[in-house]
Order: sequence, then C-alpha cells, then structure tokens
Amino acid sequence: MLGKSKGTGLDGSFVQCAGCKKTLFKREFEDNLYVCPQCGHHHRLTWQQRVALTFDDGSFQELDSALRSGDPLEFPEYREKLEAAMAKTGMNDSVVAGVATIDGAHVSTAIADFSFMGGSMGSVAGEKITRTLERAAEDQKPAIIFCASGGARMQEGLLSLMQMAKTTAAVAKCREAGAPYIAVFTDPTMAGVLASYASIADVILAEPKALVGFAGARVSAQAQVTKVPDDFQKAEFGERSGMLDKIVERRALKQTLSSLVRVLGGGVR
Amino acid sequence: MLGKSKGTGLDGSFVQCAGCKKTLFKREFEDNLYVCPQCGHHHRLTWQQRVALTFDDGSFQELDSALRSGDPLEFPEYREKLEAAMAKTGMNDSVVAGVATIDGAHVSTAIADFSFMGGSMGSVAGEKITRTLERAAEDQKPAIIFCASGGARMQEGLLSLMQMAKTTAAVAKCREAGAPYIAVFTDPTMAGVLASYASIADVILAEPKALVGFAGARVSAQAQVTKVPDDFQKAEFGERSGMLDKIVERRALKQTLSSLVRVLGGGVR
Amino acid sequence: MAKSWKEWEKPLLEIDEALAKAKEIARKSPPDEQAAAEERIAYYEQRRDNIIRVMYSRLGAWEKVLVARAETRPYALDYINALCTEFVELGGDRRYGDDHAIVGGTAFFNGRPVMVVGQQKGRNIQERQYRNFAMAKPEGYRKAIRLFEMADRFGLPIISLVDTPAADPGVESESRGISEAIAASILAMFEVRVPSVAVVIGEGGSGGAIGIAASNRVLMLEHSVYSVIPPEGCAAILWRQPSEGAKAASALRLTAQSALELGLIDQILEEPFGGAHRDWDKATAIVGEGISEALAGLDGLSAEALKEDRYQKFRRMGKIAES
Amino acid sequence: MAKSWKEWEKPLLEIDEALAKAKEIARKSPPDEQAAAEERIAYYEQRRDNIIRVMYSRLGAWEKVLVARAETRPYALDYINALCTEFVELGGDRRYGDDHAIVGGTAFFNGRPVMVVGQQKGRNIQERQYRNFAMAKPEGYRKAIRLFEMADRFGLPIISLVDTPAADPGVESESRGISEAIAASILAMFEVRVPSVAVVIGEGGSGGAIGIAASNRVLMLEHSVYSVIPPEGCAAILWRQPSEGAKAASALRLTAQSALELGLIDQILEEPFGGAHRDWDKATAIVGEGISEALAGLDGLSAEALKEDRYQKFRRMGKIAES
Ligand SMILES: [Zn+2]
Ligand SMILES: [Zn+2]
Repeated sequence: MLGKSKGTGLDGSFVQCAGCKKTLFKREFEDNLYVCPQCGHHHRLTWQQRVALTFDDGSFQELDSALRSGDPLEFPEYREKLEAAMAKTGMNDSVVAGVATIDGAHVSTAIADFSFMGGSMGSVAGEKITRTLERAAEDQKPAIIFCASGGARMQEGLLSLMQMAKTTAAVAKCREAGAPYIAVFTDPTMAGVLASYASIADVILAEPKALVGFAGARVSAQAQVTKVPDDFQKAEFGERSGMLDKIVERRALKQTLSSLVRVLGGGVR
Repeated sequence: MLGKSKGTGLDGSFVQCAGCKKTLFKREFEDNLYVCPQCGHHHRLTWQQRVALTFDDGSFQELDSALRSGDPLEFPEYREKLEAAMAKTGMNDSVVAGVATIDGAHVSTAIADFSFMGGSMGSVAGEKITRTLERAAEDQKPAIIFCASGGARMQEGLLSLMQMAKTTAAVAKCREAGAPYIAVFTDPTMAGVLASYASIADVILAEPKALVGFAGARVSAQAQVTKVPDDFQKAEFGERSGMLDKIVERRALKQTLSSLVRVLGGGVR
Repeated sequence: MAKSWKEWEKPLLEIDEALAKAKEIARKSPPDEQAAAEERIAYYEQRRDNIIRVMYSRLGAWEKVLVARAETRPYALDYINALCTEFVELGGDRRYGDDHAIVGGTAFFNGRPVMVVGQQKGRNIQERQYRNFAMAKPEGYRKAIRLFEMADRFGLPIISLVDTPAADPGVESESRGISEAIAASILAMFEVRVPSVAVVIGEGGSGGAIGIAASNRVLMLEHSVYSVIPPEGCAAILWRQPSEGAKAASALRLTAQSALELGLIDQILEEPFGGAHRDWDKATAIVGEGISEALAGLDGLSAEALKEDRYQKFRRMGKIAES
Repeated sequence: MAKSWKEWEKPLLEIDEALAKAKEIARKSPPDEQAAAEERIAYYEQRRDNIIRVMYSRLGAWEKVLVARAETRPYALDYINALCTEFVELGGDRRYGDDHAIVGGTAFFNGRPVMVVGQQKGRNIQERQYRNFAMAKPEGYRKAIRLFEMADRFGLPIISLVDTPAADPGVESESRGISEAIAASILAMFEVRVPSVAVVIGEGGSGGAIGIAASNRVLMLEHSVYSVIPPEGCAAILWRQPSEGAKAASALRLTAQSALELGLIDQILEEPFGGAHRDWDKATAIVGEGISEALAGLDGLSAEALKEDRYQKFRRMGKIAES
C-alpha cells in the first residue's frame, strides 16, 4: 500500500518509501502522485486516489455500491475476513464501479483496490466488472478498468472461478458492440484476474514494475528449472513478452488514457 | 522428382531411390505410391500422379488450362526457360487447377508441379490458385491445394509478389463463404508460396520430410548464429513448431483428406 | 482419512486380488470342485460389491479428488476413441508449437461432424511427461482457439473433455502468456456461433479447466471435481499446510454435487458401479449419451440464440447479497 | 555504375561541402567582401542544383535502390511524428514478444483518429540492431495484425509505412512461423472493414513489405523501390554474382515508375528536389498530402465496398496470355 506514515514529531509529515525505504516528505510524495521521487517506486493507490488522479474533478459517480458477498459456501473464516476488510477500507468489496469523464469524454470504469482482501475476485467483483463492461457495450462508450488483484477469491470456490468466464463473456459483448476496453495493470495483477478479463483488453497499459503474472512466483520457479529473469512477472517482463502495450509512468497515465479514449472512441463504423 | 530409371538390361524395370540411393524394383516402387520401401523417402510426384493417387478415378476435370505467361517484364532468358519447361513437362505453367471428387465428395483443387520451373508462382500460378479458391467459395465446397514450390517467380518481378496478396485475398473469400480449405505441403513448399495462401489454410497436412520454409536454408543460417536443428525446414520441424496440423504418410493421405472434406464440409451453419 | 488413492483404494484392491485368485483356482479345479469354486467367486464378488457400495456411497470431497485423479480412469482420448469415428487429430497453434497436454481434432460423433478438444493425461512416466500431466501451455490453449474458430467457421458442434490439474505454471508458459492464452480461449468459446458441450471427466482444475469449458452445456461425471484452486494449494495458503487438502477440499465444495447445487453446471452423469475407472465401456457410453442429449437440447437454436444462451448461462453465475 | 550510395552521392557531397565552406567564409567576411561571398554561394548553389538535376533526372533502377536505402531519408517514425498528433505507440503481439522492427499505434492524422503501422529502420549501429534493420520477425507481423484488427473494431483508417529490406529470415523467425505471420497479416488486411492506405517510403522488400501493404490504396515515393527479391539475391541466383545487383535491379523493374506502369500501385508521390532525404519537411508534407487524398477518395465507402475495392484491386494484378 501507501508508504507508511512515519511517526515523527511533524505528525505524519514524513512517509517511508516501500521501494527504497527512504524517508520522504509526505507533501512532496503526494504531489508526485505517490511515486517515490528517489527510486520511482509506484505505490499502490486506494480507489479514491486513483479516481482523483484519473478522472475529471467530481465526474466520478459510483454505481452498484450496494452489492456485497453472501458467503455462499460458508467458507471457514470468510465472513470474518469480509467484515474486517469492510471495516478497514470502508468498501463493500474489492472493486468499485461507476461512470466518469476523462477530459470530457464519458467512460464506464471499474477500479480494484488491493487493500480489500488483496483485490480478490469473487461474485461481487465479477459482477461489478461485468456490469462495467456491459455499460460500456450498451452505451458504446469506452471502458477503463484498473486491475489490482491477487486473483480469484478462494473463499467463494467455483463461484469465483466462474467469474473468469462471466467477465470474459462481458468483454465479448464489448467487442461485439465496438466499445473500446482499456485495462491498466497496477501492482499486482495476477492469476484469475490476469487470466480472464484483464489480458484481453484492446489496449493494456501498466504501471512500472507492477507485478503481473499467472502463478505465484514460487509455483513458477518450482515448476521449472529454467533460469528466471530478474524482472520475472514484472510489467517490464510482460512488455518484453508482448503481453501488454505500454508501460506508462503515473504522471503520463491520464494523458495516455485520454488520447486512447478519444481515438478509439472517435472512429467511424 | 521420381527416382531415376536405371539403365539396366531389364529396360527400366529398376529405379534408384533419391533418398537412400538404393536400387528398387520399379513395379514395387510404384505400387508403394513412389515411396521408397527401404527408407520411406516420399518422392516428388507429377501432377498426374498426384491426381491419380488422390481423387476418384476419372473424376478430375482440368480447368483454366489455357492460361500462360506473357513475359511481362521481358526478363532475361525467361521466355526460353518457359518454353523449355513447357516442352519438358507438357504443362503450360507450374500449377494445374480443376475440380474432382474424393470418395464422392466434390472439391475444387489445384496441384503444383515442381518440375515446371521449380513450381514457382508467377501471374499464371497465382491466377489458378485464386480461381481454385474462388470456385470453392462460390460453390461452397472444400478446396484442396497441393503445394510444391520454391517460391515466387523472380522473372515476373513485382507481379509475382502481388500474387501473394491476390491468393491470400482469395483465402479470405473462402473464409467468408465458409468453404473449407485444406493445404498439403509436399516437397518443397517455400518462400512466397508458404508466406501466402499455403500457411493460412484451415487444415494443413504435410508429407514426411517435405522441405517447408521461408528463406533458403543458407540465408537463414547466415542470418543467425543460433544452432540449427537437424530437421530445420523439414515438415517435422514445422509440425513441432505448430505450423501445420499433421504429417501424413502418402498411403494415408487420401483417407485423411476424405475424412476432413466430409467433416468440414458437413457442418451446419 | 485416506491421504492417497492407493491407501484409500486398498481394501478394494485386496478383494480384487482375492477374487482373481479364486478365479484362477476355479480354472484349475477338477469338475467335481467347480461348484465350490464358483461359490467362492460369488462370495468374493458380493463382498467386493458391498465394499464398493460402502466406499462410494459416502465419498467425501477429498475422496472425490482421489477418484477424479485416479490413474485408471478413462482419459480424454479414451472417450474420443470410444465415441467418435474418423477422428483426425489436428495440431499446432500456428505460433510457436504443438502442445500435447491438449488434443483436438475433427471427427464424427453419432455420425455427426464435430470438433473435439480435450485435456489428455498420461498413464506412465513417459506419457505423463509427453502430456505434461495435462497441464497445458499457452500453445495448447492457442491450438484450442484455432480449433474453436474452425468449428465456428464450418458449423461443427464443439465437445470439450476437461481433465487437468491446472494450466502449466512454469516460467516459459508465463513468458509466452499463459494468462492471455486462457482468457483468449474463454473469449473464443463465447464468440463461436455453434453449440458447445463440456464434460468434466476427471479434474476440473481452475483457470486451466475453464479455458476450454465455457460451453452451452457443462456436464460433470459423478466423481469428478471442479475447483478454483487445488485443495492442497488452498490449504497451503490458508493453513500453511498442504497436507490439509482434505479440509480444503471440503471447504471449497469442489464436487459435482456442489457445482450442481450452486447452479454452475447443468447435469451430473452417474458413473458405472464403482466409478468410471472400473468399467470404461459403460463410462464412455454414459458420457456419449450425456453429450448426445446435451447437443440435442441445443439443436435448432440459431447462432445468435446459442451465443445468448451461453452468455446468459454464465452471466447468472455468482451469489450476491445487496446491502 | 556506382556500387554504393557513398560512391554515387560523392559529387553531391563534395559540392555540399564546398557550399558549406563558402557560407562559413561569408559569415566571417568583412562587409565589403559580402557581395563576392554571396556570389560564390550562389554559384555553388547553382552548381549543386545542376548536379542534383543531372543525377536525379536519370536515376537508373540501381540508383533508385541506393536512394531508397539512403540512411539520411526520413524513416517511418519521422513521418509519424511529423504528420500525427497524440501518437500512442502500442506494442506486443500477445503471444511472444514485441518487435521493434515494426512500430504502430493510434494517433490523430489531420485531426482524424487513425491506426498507423510502419517498418522502422535505425540510424546508427545501436538503433539498427534494436530495429533489426527493419526486418520484422513473426511477432512484428502479429503485432500488426492485432493493430489492424483493433482498427477494424473501432473504425480507424489504417496507414502503413513500408520500409524494409525483407522479413527476418533467421532460424528463430522460421521456428515461430514467419511465413504464417506474413500470410496472416495480409489476410487480416483483406478482412478489415476500414479504409487502408500504404506508402512505400523507402524499400519495399518482398514478402516483408506486402505483409503490411495489402491496402485499398498503395502509394510509392518517387525514389522508393518495391521488389519480389532484393536485386543482389536475384543476381546471386541467376548469375551466381551478388555484385550484378544493378543488372538485376533493372531486370526486376523495381522502381515506382515500373510499378505504376504494371498497374500495381495507385500513385507516385513526387519527392522534393534532390530526394526526400534532402528536405524532410517537404517530404513528410508530400506524404501527408498523399495519404489525405487517398483517404478522401475512400470516404463514404461502406465496409463491404471497402473490402470489395481491396479484393478487386489485387484480384486484377497479374499479366496473363491465353494460348
Ligand atoms: Zn523510493
Ligand atoms: Zn530410399
């Protein structure tokens, strides 16, 4: 998450970078969009921060906020974990969906927040992603989805796995409707999310050094004796492997999204 | 080409295998579909032999046989080479097109014959391939094309290059019409032919050890220091690389083609 | 609770052995001892059936996992060979390679042209390596996509046979985009305009399984399993003990029965007495019938209706409360 | 006959140098010598223009090859940067890698959203290696396909900038299916429902070029070339002497003028005086205008009409006699 506030005499005016561990001025850190001015580490954002950095002021309208999980399997400790996550984040689940404008252009959007149970996808996250893509398809406007997830949510078992199919089906709807779909891989974008709606966006952007992969790094390494590249499962590795379009620094992200939204949404069919 | 007749007292009753160089009984060799019983070498076939081995007896009807090249660039020695090839093969160009039946099923077909200027594709070959695919599209029947070519025909310059686009466009027509297109890579299937209509067939079969590649082996080796696999640019290499569906021995080819024609041509749309 | 298939199946194997011996004795016995020998055989057969009845009537989630993974079960190619004629295996992704963990091709099923795709396990060490334990790499899913698109082009119903522990998680798979390949394969399954039926015949292992199972109808064999994560992996994450697989299996509700209750599959195909592995002929026939009926139920639907059926089917999946 | 660009361009470079010196002298001359200095400059400029006129008025096929390959010519990205705004470069084939020999992305061209794809050469050793001499590998064509399909999905006209000696002929390219990639790229270009314009800005090298040039309109810069085989390769095959490239170039008729005569391209874009490399601003403006006009000519055509236009255009290509 964010660089931790460091208890100093200046009551929270310093934070520590999660990358280089250096102490930073909080104000400077925030002005730099939560990117470490020393090492460039892109810190994870809450969904509210992401909205503020991406969309026109006040344009974001949340939708589907009432959806919450029903613990369908009565999975051990799931209810407790959900309640703790809700209390901690003030969210009902790991994804927030809505509509907004970016440089005046209307988009349907969803933002995953890693701080809610590792951004994991269960029935609720899957439903919100699906509705986000359906809204884009219906209104023929671009969808922008910010990914941040450890993968499918174990605690909803096969229901979570089926969210992979459901969200992918919604991507098919977008394609059929000619609605552009842009995914942004933020740290981390993994497993069941990566292996479904995330990887088949029309355009995929990623934040620098975001973790992007299918299997836990431990599993991958165990599975093979192959030498593992230094940046294995980083956005840079994904870019080199042809799996995404472009790594974009946070400061350039809004402008890039804005261009894409206007170009992809501006064609003649 | 075929194993050479060996001048013996038995007037041509022996041939020499082009693979293992062993002397074979001509009768046995022919009964074995021109495959060496010793080493399995699949000898090149004339188009007439291919027709005889593939289609129902007497079902092949040649079309477009009058097309011939006009030496549009007045390329040095081209006219002489064409005339020599015609005299040698009795063909007007490197591809013979027509319609036939296989186990009773109607197909549009083209057969390239390497003995005519190395099976090279100029305006005439390109036109015949295009018409073969157009006939398949129009009549909604499967197309079967036997490839055997060193590539585009240099002596027609850019006109030959454009045959790559033209024949590929015809494949697009087939796809749009829902007509199945099966290619058979025979020895050799190279360069401009491989990089156009040949590689994008719905199903690609190949004869064992057929040479299949983009660049002359010399060029490829020069271009990189990578270790070259032993079967580089052989059908087996292509199969391992995922570029074709199946290597089929000549004795099983008709049955495989027949199954494919009936399955792919028998769906409900 | 049995840890392994071997341990769990032991009583049954013992009685099988005793039965085989009894039969051997009967074969060698003089005519006047035949009646007694036959009696002994009948006794063992009855005992065996009793044991089977007991074992299989109370299969827990973990035992289902063991049965689903049993090496004696029919695998994808066994079903294909039993149910299809003129199977022409097609290979290659036209990009990088041919993956032997996924097999596929055209065939006639009940005389009807179809496209079959299945995950294929191996029965011995060589085969298992050749098949990579049915863990497909990107090129496997890309081959599947190619076949799905071909089926779409020529109006062939698609039959998927699902049997994989998971997609291949190795470094090479990662570098060639295993995630993209799975997602694209699911996408292709939603885009085809032909009917599709998937049967989970053994292990339905998470993303690796759904990659070829986004079908109009999804059937599961009675003792097959379908899970978002291997139970051992779940246990390792939750309780830091892969050995707690049984506990995780039960928590994950990975049985066919749970999947049906949750509305995630259409039908359970009852296995022969003692499981598919004890009677391949019956097992393949049952699967054949299941596919037949499922396809019959889709007959006459237009391309658009088939797509919409598939969309709505998966669209409904999920359990949500509103606050 | 000049063997190389350097040798051929030598007289021009000498006069350029003399001219530069004259200007330097003028800069340093006292006011009363200015008139003489200016006169000298004018003299050299006139001489230079005469030389250019002589050299460029009788460019043989081989000299065209030299000019088309000149390292001082604007390359694809130079045109993109000059002609487009908000270019967002998109990368990756979603299969294996990202190929820097082909660049592409979305942009606004004359304020209109477009997709641009081009083969990109490098200007120094590092760049040339990074760009692999603009010889694309399979992943380059597969990236192009992805962008073509995206353009199709969103109704963006496709602009191709062709400038490659050939597709990459290496062992790795072969193993990942360079032939398939080229063919599939051509196929994709025929399947898109949007207008497409290709401009050969330098070398149109055989399959490598046509892989991104199966467009509704194909334009060639005046001194660019387009050939089924590099002239050196042709000479090596026909006369076993790569050095006979000039002879082969002439036999192959690889100039823009021949291509137009043979009905294989739509238009020649006249280059600035002395060639595109002597005036990038004018060169890029000319190419921009050419593209603009070509796109304008396709405006209002329906998706079907655009596809049919493309089909018929290439369908006609070929010279055939009937016996
Ligand atoms: Zn830092
Ligand atoms: Zn031999």
